[in-house]
Amino acid sequence: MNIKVLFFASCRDLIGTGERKMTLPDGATVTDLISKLAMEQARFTDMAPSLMVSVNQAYVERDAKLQDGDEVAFIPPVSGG
Amino acid sequence: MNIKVLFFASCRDLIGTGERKMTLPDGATVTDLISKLAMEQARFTDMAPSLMVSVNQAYVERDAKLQDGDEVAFIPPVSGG
Amino acid sequence: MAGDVYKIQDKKIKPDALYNAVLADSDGAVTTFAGVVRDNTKGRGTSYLVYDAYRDMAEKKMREIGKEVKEKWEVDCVGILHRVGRLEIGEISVLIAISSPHRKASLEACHYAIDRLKQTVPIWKKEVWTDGGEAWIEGDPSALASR
Amino acid sequence: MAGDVYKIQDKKIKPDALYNAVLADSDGAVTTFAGVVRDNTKGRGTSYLVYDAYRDMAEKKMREIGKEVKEKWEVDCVGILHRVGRLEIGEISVLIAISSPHRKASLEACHYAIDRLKQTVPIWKKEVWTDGGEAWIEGDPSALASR
Repeated sequence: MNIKVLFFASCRDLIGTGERKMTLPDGATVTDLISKLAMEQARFTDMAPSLMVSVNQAYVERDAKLQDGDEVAFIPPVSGG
Repeated sequence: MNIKVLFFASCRDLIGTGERKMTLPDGATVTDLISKLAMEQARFTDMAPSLMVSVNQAYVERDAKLQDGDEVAFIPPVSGG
Repeated sequence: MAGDVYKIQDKKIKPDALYNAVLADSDGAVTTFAGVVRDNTKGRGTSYLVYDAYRDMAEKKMREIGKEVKEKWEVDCVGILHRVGRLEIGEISVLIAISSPHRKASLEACHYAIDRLKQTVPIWKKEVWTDGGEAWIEGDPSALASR
Repeated sequence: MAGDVYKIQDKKIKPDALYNAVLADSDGAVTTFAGVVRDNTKGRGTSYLVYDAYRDMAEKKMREIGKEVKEKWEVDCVGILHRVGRLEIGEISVLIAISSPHRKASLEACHYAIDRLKQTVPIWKKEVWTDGGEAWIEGDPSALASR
């Protein structure tokens, strides 16, 4: 399946882009996506525990299953206001 | 002694004016002033218990002694805002 | 440049009338409260309001509220305006703006300031209703105990 | 005419930008909170800020805050604006305005709304300091638990 992945703030700086198209096996979870990114960029492993994840603009847990066409975002601790 | 007496809102309507010059014997208190006004306008007796009194723009108790030149005000329960 | 403002005025109050007055470069927050003439009181239609004030004392009591606020919270500047005379529906009767480095102080202080104003500041409201009746509104006399 | 507003925007926010939007004839109170770019953080001089947002989700979360507010308090309208991009000292980063018939609801709801915004809305602040350093600021991660 194909998904869109968004990165913001410090996470965007680490990954080097704000948006990526990625392909994952059917049935993959948020944890699987994190593992894939961590293999590409080791420092993502350190950052991941502090990140919230949203799927289609709603916060989800790590075991959430992804679906084709999903918009996934990695959300560092927010600091708006 | 001569004092200036101010009336506001419902109290002004009752007395019929917002400001009066009044003469009181030396040593007179707020209570004495209230008695004098109540003799002129009986309904002031009913209103007086709900009024705060200020002398020179500071709230005072009923036993406060007045002095020549004082500015005394009768202050119904406030309703600003 | 920023400073305190305590004023009774006849002319219309704009919602941003105090914003620039209270804001300094070291402030991170401005909380503003506007009291507005509502079109009804408990369902009875309001035509307009008339506010009366003991002007000099009212400004003095507003200054005292500003002093209390600064003793209780880390705020920068306090502004309080209150209008008198005839006010139409939708017009601002009272405006309070409080600046502070951090948000909590200005939010709490603004709430406190309007509550105190309604207790201690010698200003009175006359309601004139659409049914032709009118009356001076009296606040809670027990509030005056905490003058 | 009065209505809710939830918007992420690039252009400058004026302090009265939401006032008329949220005010109806039946309202007696409007509380407005402005978050402003301060010239320092714990004494370290700030040069300017950059705000980044997940725009669509941020507006969605702001709408959710408005809904929560209306469940908890008797308020009329809720307006929330947040700016993104580069902001200079003294400029408004966030503006919240809440109208209600009676003052307590708008005051409490406004305080709640800015606290919630800082917990749940995906917006981030980068501080650029006068000493040349810069960093993305991270909020309290525990706050995210109460998303």
